[in-house]
Amino acid sequence: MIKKVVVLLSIIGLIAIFMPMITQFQERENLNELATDYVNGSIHELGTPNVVTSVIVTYRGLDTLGEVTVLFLATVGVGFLLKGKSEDKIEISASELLETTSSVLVAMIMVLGIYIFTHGHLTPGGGFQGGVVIASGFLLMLLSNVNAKMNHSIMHFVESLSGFAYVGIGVTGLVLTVGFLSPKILPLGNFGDLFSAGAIPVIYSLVGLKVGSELTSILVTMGGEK
Amino acid sequence: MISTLILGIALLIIGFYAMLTQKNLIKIVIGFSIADTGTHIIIVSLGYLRGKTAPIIDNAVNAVNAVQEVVDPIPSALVLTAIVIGLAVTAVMLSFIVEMYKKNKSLSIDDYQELKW
Amino acid sequence: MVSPIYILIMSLAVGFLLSIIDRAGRKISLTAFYGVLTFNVVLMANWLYRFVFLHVPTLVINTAGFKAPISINLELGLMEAFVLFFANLSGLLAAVYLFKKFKETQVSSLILYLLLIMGANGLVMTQDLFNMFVFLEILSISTFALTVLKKSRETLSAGFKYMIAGGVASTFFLLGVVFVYYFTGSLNLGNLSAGSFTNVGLVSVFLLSIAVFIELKPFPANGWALDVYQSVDSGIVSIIAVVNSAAIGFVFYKIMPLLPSEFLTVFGIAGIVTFLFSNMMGLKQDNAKRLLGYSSIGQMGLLLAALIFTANVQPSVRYLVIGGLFLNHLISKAGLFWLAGIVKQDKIKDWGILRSRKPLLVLFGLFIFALSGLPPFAGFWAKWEFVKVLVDAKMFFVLTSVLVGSLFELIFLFRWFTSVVKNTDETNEQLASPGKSKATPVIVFGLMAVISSFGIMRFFYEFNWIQVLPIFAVLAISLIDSLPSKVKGFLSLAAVAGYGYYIYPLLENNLQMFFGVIFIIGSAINIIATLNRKNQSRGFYGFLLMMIFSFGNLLIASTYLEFFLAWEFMTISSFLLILRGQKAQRASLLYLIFSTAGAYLIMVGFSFAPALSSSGGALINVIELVNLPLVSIIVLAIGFMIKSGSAGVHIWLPEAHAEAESDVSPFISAILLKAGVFGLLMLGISYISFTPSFDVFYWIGWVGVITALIGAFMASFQEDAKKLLAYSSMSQVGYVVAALAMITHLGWVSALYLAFNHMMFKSALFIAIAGVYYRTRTRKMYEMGGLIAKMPLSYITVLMSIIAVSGVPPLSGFGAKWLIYTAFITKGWYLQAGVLFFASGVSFLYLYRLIHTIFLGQLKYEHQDIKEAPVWFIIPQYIFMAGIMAISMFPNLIIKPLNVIAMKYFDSSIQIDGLTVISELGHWNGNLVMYVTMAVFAIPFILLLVLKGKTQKVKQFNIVYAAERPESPQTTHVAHNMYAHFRKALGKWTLPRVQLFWDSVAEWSHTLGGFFRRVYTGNGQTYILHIVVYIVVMYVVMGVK
Amino acid sequence: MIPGIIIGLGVIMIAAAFAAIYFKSLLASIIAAGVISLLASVIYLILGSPDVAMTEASIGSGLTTVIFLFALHRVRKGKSDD
Repeated sequence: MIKKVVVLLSIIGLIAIFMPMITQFQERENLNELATDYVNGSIHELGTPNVVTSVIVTYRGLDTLGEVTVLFLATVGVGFLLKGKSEDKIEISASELLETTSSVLVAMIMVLGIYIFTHGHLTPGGGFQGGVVIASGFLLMLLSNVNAKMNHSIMHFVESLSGFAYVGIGVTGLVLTVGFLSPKILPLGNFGDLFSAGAIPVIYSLVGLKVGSELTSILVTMGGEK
Repeated sequence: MISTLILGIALLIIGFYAMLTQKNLIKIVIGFSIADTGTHIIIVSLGYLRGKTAPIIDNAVNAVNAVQEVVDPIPSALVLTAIVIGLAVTAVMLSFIVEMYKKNKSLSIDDYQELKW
Repeated sequence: MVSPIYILIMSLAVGFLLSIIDRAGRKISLTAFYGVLTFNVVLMANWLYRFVFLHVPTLVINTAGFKAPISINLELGLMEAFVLFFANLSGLLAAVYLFKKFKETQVSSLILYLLLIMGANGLVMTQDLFNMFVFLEILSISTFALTVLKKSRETLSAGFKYMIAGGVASTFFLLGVVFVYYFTGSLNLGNLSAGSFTNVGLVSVFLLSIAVFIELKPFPANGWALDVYQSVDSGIVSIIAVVNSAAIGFVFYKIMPLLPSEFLTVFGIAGIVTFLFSNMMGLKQDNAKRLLGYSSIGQMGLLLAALIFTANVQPSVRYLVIGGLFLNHLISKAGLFWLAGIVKQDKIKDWGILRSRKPLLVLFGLFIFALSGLPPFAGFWAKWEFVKVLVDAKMFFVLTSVLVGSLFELIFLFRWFTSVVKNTDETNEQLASPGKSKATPVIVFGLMAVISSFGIMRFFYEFNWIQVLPIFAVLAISLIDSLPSKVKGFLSLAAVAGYGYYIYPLLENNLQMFFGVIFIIGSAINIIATLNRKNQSRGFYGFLLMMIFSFGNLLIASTYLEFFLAWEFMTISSFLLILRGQKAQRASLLYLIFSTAGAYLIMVGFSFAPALSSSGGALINVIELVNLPLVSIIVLAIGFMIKSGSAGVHIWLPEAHAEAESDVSPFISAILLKAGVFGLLMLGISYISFTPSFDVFYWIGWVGVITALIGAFMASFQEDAKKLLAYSSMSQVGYVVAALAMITHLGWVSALYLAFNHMMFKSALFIAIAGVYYRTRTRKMYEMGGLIAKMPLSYITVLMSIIAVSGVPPLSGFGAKWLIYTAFITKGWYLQAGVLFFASGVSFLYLYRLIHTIFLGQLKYEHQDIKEAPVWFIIPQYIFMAGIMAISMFPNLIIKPLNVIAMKYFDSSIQIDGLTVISELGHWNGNLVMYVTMAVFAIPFILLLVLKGKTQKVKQFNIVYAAERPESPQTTHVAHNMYAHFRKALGKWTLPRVQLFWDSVAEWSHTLGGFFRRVYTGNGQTYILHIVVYIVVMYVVMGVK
Repeated sequence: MIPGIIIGLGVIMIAAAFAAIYFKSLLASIIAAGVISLLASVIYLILGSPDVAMTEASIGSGLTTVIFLFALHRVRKGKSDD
């Protein structure tokens, strides 16, 4: 009983904490200085139409590297916790129809995923979204029991090597003294082209591969692999 | 936008409420993920500029006066990161629950208080 | 120079590849793993060196080819390098500690560990708020996963609670970050300051800071952390307690400039509350790792408070306080957690097994001493400076909490330590060899503790080498500890002589010289008694020398700090000496607790004292010109009186004297108590010229008088010979205190005279009793009797000593009494004189009891064959006897110099004419008194000889067998409960009220601790509730608009 | 128009949140939580953040829900009855 009252009071307290944010909220009219710099910089300096992408991959590239690492840690952590040798496996009896359909679907999904992350600098979406799409393809494979002997080591290789390559690109920036994770190690190219915006598409593709393989690992571990 | 800000805060608090009242471990994590979603909505609301569009230069947005036409790209970038991190945390939490269940055959948080004082 | 960003790069690159590398064999992956960790340490060591010695400017690393705030930047300055060097070093050593685990488990644990360390590095270096969030998550997730390195129900549930708490905190942190961005348009710390936030904007910094604060485990929102500390593998826990805390604590340090000062004050107080309460709750804890958890949480609270409350002091002091506390926590906490993993015993009481591995025991002691803030370890200096800062800022609530909390911590740590050293009821289990990988880190940190201590002394203070001599004495003796104890004894004697020779020219003042005689020569003579030791007595002489040297250092200390340092060395060494006694666990702990409380008071007292104006030699000389404020005098006086065993704070004294080894007791009684007298005298000197409004010394005088009376009464009711002598010492020192409190010439002459006299006869008595104990193996007086026939030499010592004590002619005590009563009467303290006179009467009771029950009466059957005490006991006794005879015959040998000493401060009130001392009230010729008394004795003696009739030996009329045989016949002896009738007459007055008072204080703090720790129900949900309520309460308290 | 959509979505989301808390069946709770995320992505679109919308839709409502379901499955599996 007392506990309920305390819970209630604490919820009221939380509301009180956020109340001034609501009552005194003023919607911003214009971009602030930093955001203005980003929008201009993205267009003119980095040649990247998708400003969010240039922020993620370049200006806040260290965050993204960290983010990939967080996901990597989650993969490793989940694997570490569940030890991989789970006794139960998802048993979904797959019909022939499902199997066939899904194998076609998987291929299409993969292509879509790759498209999304290679076009991250041009259109909405990028490495993360593309990665998830790839992972969902694998998920489908997992569920429909197609090729259930999923080669785990290939997944590991992709995961490790894409991460390593990501760091490698960062270091290249250091070596060329343009700065860690700078996209300027490659020429800018034409604004709006697929191969433009310096190393941004390359980095985002690596992020896509890494995220895709990491998410797949999580799914495989959680879902119960052989 | 203030309406989405309120929505975000509401979800955040509902999420906390769930974490404080639900005994089931999975529901606690659900509460956490609702709070997380609320947080993300709050962040995006703060980055919104009235009547402006996505910060992507295409047919809709002109490269020359893009600055006057787009919403703040930074909160978007932050939320992207936050969403992925949220997923990572949720996944680890759930694998803890799976293992805890394996050891103790219970999903009630009240059954995990052997350590105290 | 290699940029520190390579720490991130290397860790990530290797971390990502590790699972592939591992396919080629664990050896290779382990090499890569340890390689990166070593690389981190070396890199940071290099940077630290450059910052400290080459004074290079702070390094700013931009990423992505843009300058901040456009891009994220990292910064590495002195503070960062300092924290990171030690964090990485701890990381490497903990990894070495975990070597066996890492060899066997999945490669995942290596990856998690590597990235955990990387997360800590990034967290410390990054200057971007959101980037901090990312690194915080890296750190957290890897930690969460590693909590189950040893998978069990406990670790899983603890890890889950940890995750939920961490998740809540990071949600608030994220909100804080984006609110900051919303209000300021920046995420870079370089662009932000406290001025950036007003009104509603304050919510953002509130959320940001409270989230970090929650991660730092404030009381009571920290139950989750305790569960983690208790259950998780020791290697990982050491990382959580040290690396994670350091990194997150550093985040708090970085965001501090954004916070308004009201917030900071609240956080500071919350930190102190955490420190106080976790240590209080620690009192009830019997699980070793959970206890360390309480201590860790407390230390972090203290560190935060120090961080906040030293914000405005000069940088060097701030560095010392924060750096000292940080290092101290890091080294000793990691060390103790590692030891916990080696010992593998949950319960503190089972740690006695550590005794089977002496080096580990030494390391254990080292960490416990360091953690308790005892010198020379880093925490000591930090605490000293911090107390000064708090006193200057008049933050008395914080000050009190810091000191009380520290005392609680010391109590539980030393209860642990003494039980490990002394606990007797253990099986003869041997502790399995920890193996190289587990032992190395502990040893390295043990060395670090020592090195950092000397580093601090070298960089922050300018000490004469003599000030640290006590430590070197321990080290030197430990090197030759395998020699027979007699050799070490003679070497020690030589060392004391050498020390005396060295400090002799430094003793410019007669007062110093006088105490030099008591401290150094008195100790030297007492050392002779220790030469009787048969066993090897490992460690004994080291600590003995440490104590004697610190006595001497008290005399020549030229600053408050040097004095206090010597004082603390004295406390530590005497504690360790007392602890050597067979059943001394409780006694030594009691002694240490009271001494430390006294030391804290002294520390506070010195902090109140004005700075010393001149660098004119020893403190005792320059103190004359220092106008000590009233509060300083009161506090210092209480501190010194604890050491001199004044009534009310004396309960440590009888136990410590009784339970110490019998050749240690004379040092404690005859010499150690005089250190308190020396301190009081120092106060008196400052008091003479600047008398404050409130007459402190009048009340000190009363305390002395009451001490004399209580001591005498208590002594009379003891069955234990050493306890009797202990209470007698208390009583005698009470006289000394009362006399010096008069602040008159005659008062001081008599006080010093009495002090000198007491040193001689009490040494002699304790050594005599040591001899008796050595032969009879009992301290109970009713089990002895008739020993005059067997131990005549000891008998003579005791006889002469008690004559000297009691103050009957012709021996020196008579002079003391004559002086003291004269002094009282001239001062006009008649009532006090009356009470003292009564106390003297009471002292006859115990003195009679002592000599009668031990030496007179019937010899016990079992003592038929005993011999005289060993020669090593007899020699010092007779040296002291010679001294007593000399000053009895020729009192002016001592009165004259004492007169000169006191004349430095007062006009002389006595004249010395040949062998006669003339005061206002009369005169005393010791020589004449001696002859008269001898004549008075000689005449009846000769008459007796001449008229001697038939002497008749009286057979013992054994009443015991008249009826039935009592179970313990000795208790029917007259010597047992000898003064029962007095006790009856006094009725309730004999209740040990003081003892009862302190017992209830102890019980109360334990009950409180037990009560508060009930908040830790073990339920993860309740812990979340604690966190949310905590946040709400802090919000209300801080009054965010 | 847009405020109307947002209020409508908001009401549904909050209802879904309470549903997620109070549904007896864990499966239903998980689905309800997924719905919240899915609708949140619509809100992101309205707020001019298509990148976030895509991410939330795929990660928040898609993958997170799947992971929850996997966890639930594993836990169910361990139960003897029910």
